Amino acid sequence: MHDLQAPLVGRRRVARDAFVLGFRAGPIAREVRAGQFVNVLLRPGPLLRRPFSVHRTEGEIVELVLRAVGEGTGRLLELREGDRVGLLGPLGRGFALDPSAGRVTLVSGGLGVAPMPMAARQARAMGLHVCWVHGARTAADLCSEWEGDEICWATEDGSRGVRGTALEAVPEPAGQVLACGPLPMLAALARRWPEAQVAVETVMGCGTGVCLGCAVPLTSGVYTRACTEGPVYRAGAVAWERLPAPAHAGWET
Amino acid sequence: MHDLQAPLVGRRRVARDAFVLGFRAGPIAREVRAGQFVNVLLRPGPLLRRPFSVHRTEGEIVELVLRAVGEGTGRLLELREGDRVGLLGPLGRGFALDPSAGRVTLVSGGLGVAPMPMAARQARAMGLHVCWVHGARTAADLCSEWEGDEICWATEDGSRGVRGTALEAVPEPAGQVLACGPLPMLAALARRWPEAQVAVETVMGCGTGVCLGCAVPLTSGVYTRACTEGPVYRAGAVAWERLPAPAHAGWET
Amino acid sequence: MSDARDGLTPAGPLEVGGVHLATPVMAASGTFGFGTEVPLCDRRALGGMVCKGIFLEPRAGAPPPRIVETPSGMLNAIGLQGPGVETVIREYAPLWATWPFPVLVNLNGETVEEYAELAARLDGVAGVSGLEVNISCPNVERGGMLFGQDPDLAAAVTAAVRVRTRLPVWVKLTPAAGDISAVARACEEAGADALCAVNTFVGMALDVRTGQPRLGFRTGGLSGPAIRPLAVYLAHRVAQAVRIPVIGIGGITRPEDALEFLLAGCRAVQVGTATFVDPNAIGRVVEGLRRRSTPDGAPPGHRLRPA
Amino acid sequence: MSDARDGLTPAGPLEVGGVHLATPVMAASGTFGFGTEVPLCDRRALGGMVCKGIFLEPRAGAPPPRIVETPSGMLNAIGLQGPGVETVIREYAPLWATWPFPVLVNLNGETVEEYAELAARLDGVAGVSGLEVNISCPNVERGGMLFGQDPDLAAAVTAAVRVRTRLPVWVKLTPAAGDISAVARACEEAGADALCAVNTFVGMALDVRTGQPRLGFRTGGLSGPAIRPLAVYLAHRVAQAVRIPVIGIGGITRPEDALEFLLAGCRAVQVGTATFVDPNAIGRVVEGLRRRSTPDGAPPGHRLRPA
Ligand SMILES: Cc1cc2nc3c(=O)[nH]c(=O)nc-3n(C[C@H](O)[C@H](O)[C@H](O)COP(=O)(O)OP(=O)(O)OC[C@H]3O[C@@H](n4cnc5c(N)ncnc54)[C@H](O)[C@@H]3O)c2cc1C
Ligand SMILES: Cc1cc2nc3c(=O)[nH]c(=O)nc-3n(C[C@H](O)[C@H](O)[C@H](O)COP(=O)(O)OP(=O)(O)OC[C@H]3O[C@@H](n4cnc5c(N)ncnc54)[C@H](O)[C@@H]3O)c2cc1C
Ligand SMILES: Cc1cc2nc3c(=O)[nH]c(=O)nc-3n(C[C@H](O)[C@H](O)[C@H](O)COP(=O)(O)O)c2cc1C
Ligand SMILES: Cc1cc2nc3c(=O)[nH]c(=O)nc-3n(C[C@H](O)[C@H](O)[C@H](O)COP(=O)(O)O)c2cc1C
Ligand code: FES
Ligand code: FES
Repeated sequence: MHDLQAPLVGRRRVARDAFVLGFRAGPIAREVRAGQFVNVLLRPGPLLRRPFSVHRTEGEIVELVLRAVGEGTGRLLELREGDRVGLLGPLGRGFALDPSAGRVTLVSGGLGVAPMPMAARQARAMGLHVCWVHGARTAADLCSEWEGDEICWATEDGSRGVRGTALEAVPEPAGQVLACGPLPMLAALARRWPEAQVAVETVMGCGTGVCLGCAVPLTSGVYTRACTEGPVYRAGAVAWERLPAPAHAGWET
Repeated sequence: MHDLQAPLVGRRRVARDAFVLGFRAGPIAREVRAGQFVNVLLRPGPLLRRPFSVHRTEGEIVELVLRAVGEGTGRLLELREGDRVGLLGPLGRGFALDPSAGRVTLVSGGLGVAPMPMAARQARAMGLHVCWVHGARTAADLCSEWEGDEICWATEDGSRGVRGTALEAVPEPAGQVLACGPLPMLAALARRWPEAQVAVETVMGCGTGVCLGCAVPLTSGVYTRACTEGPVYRAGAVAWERLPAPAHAGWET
Repeated sequence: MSDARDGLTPAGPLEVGGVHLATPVMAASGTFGFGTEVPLCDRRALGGMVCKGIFLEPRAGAPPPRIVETPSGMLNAIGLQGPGVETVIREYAPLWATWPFPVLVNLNGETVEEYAELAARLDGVAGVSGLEVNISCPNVERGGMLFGQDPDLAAAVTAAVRVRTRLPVWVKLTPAAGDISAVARACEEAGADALCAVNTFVGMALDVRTGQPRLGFRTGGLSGPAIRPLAVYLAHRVAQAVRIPVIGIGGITRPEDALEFLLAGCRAVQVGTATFVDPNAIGRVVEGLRRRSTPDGAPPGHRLRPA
Repeated sequence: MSDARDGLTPAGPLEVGGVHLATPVMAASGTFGFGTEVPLCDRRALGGMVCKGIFLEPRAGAPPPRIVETPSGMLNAIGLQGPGVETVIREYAPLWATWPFPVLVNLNGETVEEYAELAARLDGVAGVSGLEVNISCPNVERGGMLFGQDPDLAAAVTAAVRVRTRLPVWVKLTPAAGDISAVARACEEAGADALCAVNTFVGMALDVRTGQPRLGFRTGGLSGPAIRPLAVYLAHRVAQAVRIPVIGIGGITRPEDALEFLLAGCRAVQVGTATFVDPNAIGRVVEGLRRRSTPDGAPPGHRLRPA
């Protein structure tokens, strides 16, 4: 775990309102595994850090993908090159890839693309065949970048690829399934592939395991910490009906 | 009174750690009189606005002079050209110049230079002879700009001009005296020239007269509002021993 | 008078505790002077205002410094500086009588009798639409918050005011009460028409370079966004405890902050500190509530499900 | 044991309420887990730590969402999720016994007897340097804060714990007490060795799009910089009310915040929420206190002059 002041070194648009930000943070870039996250400190900015999956790494650079939904993400997208943020990470447990699976399917809804490029690269480095299935509302909301051997698109309005959710576009046999996206998508995915690995989002206080704020309820009845035991879980282990989407901070967010 | 979003359009250093910032705010620039102030809103930034005397105007531009002493002034000096702040003003009652005085002496200690360039210009426009006496700790702390007919410097270490305070450097007869600077200097000045007009600083809540936070005690026993009845007072009217310097927010400020 | 929890308040006119408000958003006492000071406020948005707290006699107020900024908040110890009731009757009430929104007078006393006397003096004065009984000021040596911490004392003040006036009587509560629900019920039983929740929270800040308090009065009252979650909770508790309407106060800056109090069971709200930052804060809050209203005039949220 | 108000505490080692602290800055309960989680904290700076609150039996905690950010603060409703006392004795205490700073266990119960039983179980356990009796948790259905609002109940819990252990007994107070000085004196008389002031303030936040509480437990406890001026005031009142040492808690982030509590009469402080933002917050606070110490080891301020 590192706590660094990392300068913004690049920014590009990858979907409607969605941007990839690159920060120079060598020690984190070198250690991070797919599915892990960093906790971002903004000053001036909101009191608490904001968690983001690591999207890609490029040498010393850690990339995050995000959209403005509130104060923290809004401020992140206002940063100018050279501005520094605090990056704490890598945090959490990432995806566990099974080299014997032969084939891995990445299922991402909307900004659930976040952890996928790293997952795709790690899987290919292990010799796995990577099929990436990516869904969003419309073609303009789809992420314009992808990695892997195959890509399948899905849009709610059918403006690109299959009409429907990413889930409905997954070609069988899926092999090992890794997923990230809105809670309803993950809950549905859990019914189809209980063995899938899913990255979940919760509100976080600390990101380091001390506050117990990031509780994810399991079917076994206990709560686990998304920042420590997660954010990647076996889909079938999560008690989805007891995992609320984070409540809204206001109208504007 | 106007409430504007004003972009930063210029910045220059005028003494050690002291900078003049120019904001485009035509309606305020046109109305403001010497000794009046604006209340500055920073977002992101501290909750309350921060009051600053108007230093000079240049066409549409309102200039302020300041040094970083805390969060608000620190953020102001971090602004880049084009960044906007909220400017509320002009506020308060400025200096009342007496055209029959013949001669006016401006006495400024440290950042007490703030209201003086406007005062010098207004006085000269009325045909008054303007002598500006400016003191600071060392030569490097003296403001490098001045206006008027005559200038006298004073430094505590004698590195430029008279060794001592601005007060000790005032050539007699002083005529009408306008002053701004540290409280002890103003209190001493009040003993010598009770009729002098002094601009005082207090902590402010609103700047518009509603909170009663900016109380200045008068010798008559009442409190008046620096933002409304002030910030310019007759020196002899202020109960200096009951006017505390604003307390410190922390070590760093 | 409809129950605060029966439905949500639209941004339009409404009647609360005997006072006809132009909108549900009012200016809080001590943050809007006597209504003559803030030229930039959109007065069509103003539901009503409560003037700065007054006593029978003029008061000098507390020694400076009177304000200290804290994280997302401010401490104030103004000490109820102000003119006495006679000046209010003579100079301000005639003005208020010509204004399109109601003005309530914030009453303060060191004894029960002083509150009662104030109420009597203001009864029937044109321009005064109601009384807000301040039993919650933390910045005076005697009276103030002490009355608001004890249900019996709170009831005594309320009852004494009630019998001396035909004006609507609102009582402003303090968060320092050990059991704010009990104080609220006591005021309701003593005849209050509405309750205002809440006044400021007592706090202190020290100057680490001198070791002395940063306020002239040593302690002060905390207001601003910092207290909002605490105020929402207390206003909600009060709304659950009584049948008379509750006016929510504490840290409201944005339209959604106002709605939070309305959803918590309040019938109207007051905006204080936000006006210091933005003289038209109330205009913007009302504008936001209007823009977000559903076609039937009710804001877009649902009522808070009882626990 | 020296009186908190006799002089200022340097950044070095000291004894507080029977516990030998390495520095005056400790980690607050619930914000440092069991001491094994935050690798980046400079452990030489750590005066000591209080572990997450425990009950006799393991507890699942409150339903999510458990955290909501508010202006300069956060509401939490964790609901005291944690292992029971047996796990603490078996798994953590042996580790703590090897650490260079003292660890106190934060005790919680739904009845007086549960607190007493916990105290008895921990008595004599190597690695446990003291007990912090939590009569101030706002996030449990039974017990918690209820004990801390009433002087008699607070004294009952304190006395019951006191007779069952030879360990130092600290009692953690709630700001929800109507009269915190009375509760403080009751705990002192019942045998507490030190008092911790304060725990979180009860608050609530609503989701304006659903109208429902943003926390799974509906209400939560407010912590962080927003509460600092309120906590300084309450810690000061407690320090004036008792002779035993007071440990100040609430919103400490910077070295000068810690000094503010020390100047207000506290003998040591605890840092909570700041650790979430900066895992080495305590290291930085201690470093700042050290750098600013005057040559005789006392911080640069003066003691707060009595009112
Ligand atoms: C492990 C993890 C990885 C994440 N990765 C990404 C990512 O790669 N890209 C991305 O855009 N977002 C990601 N998120 C979500 C991101 O953290 C939130 O969108 C962000 O914290 C919102 O901050 P804000 O200040 O802009 O919004 P706020 O004003 O705080 O809130 C705006 C909205 O976001 C919700 N929200 C707040 N905190 C969280 C949170 N921790 N998780 C989810 N929703 C939240 C609020 O409830 C509200 O509805 C991730 C979250 C977690 C826990
Ligand atoms: C009418 C008026 C005109 C002023 N004109 C100027 C000017 O032209 N140039 C300039 O540099 N400063 C001026 N000041 C002072 C300026 O407002 C403060 O320095 C500023 O508010 C500090 O803000 P901060 O956030 O940087 O500091 P904070 O962190 O708020 O405080 C830092 C220090 O400044 C003190 N301080 C805070 N508010 C004020 C205040 N309103 N007045 C005086 N001290 C304060 C604090 O007590 C503390 O010691 C003026 C003040 C007033 C009332
Ligand atoms: C400077 C100041 C002066 C105040 N004066 C009064 C007063 O005279 N009477 C009163 O009942 N409340 C007074 N209050 C309390 C406010 O009316 C309000 O209850 C409180 O500030 C919380 O609301 P806010 O967070 O929106 O400011 C004052 C508050 C401030 C900040
Ligand atoms: C997430 C969280 C969990 C907490 N858990 C406990 C606890 O188990 N026992 C306890 O006595 N206090 C608990 N507290 C209160 C803190 O110890 C502390 O009193 C409070 O947070 C105020 O300090 P701060 O502003 O520095 O955070 C908790 C606080 C937070 C934020
Ligand atoms: S975010 Fe604090 S324990 Fe997970
Ligand atoms: S600053 Fe509010 S009255 Fe002067």
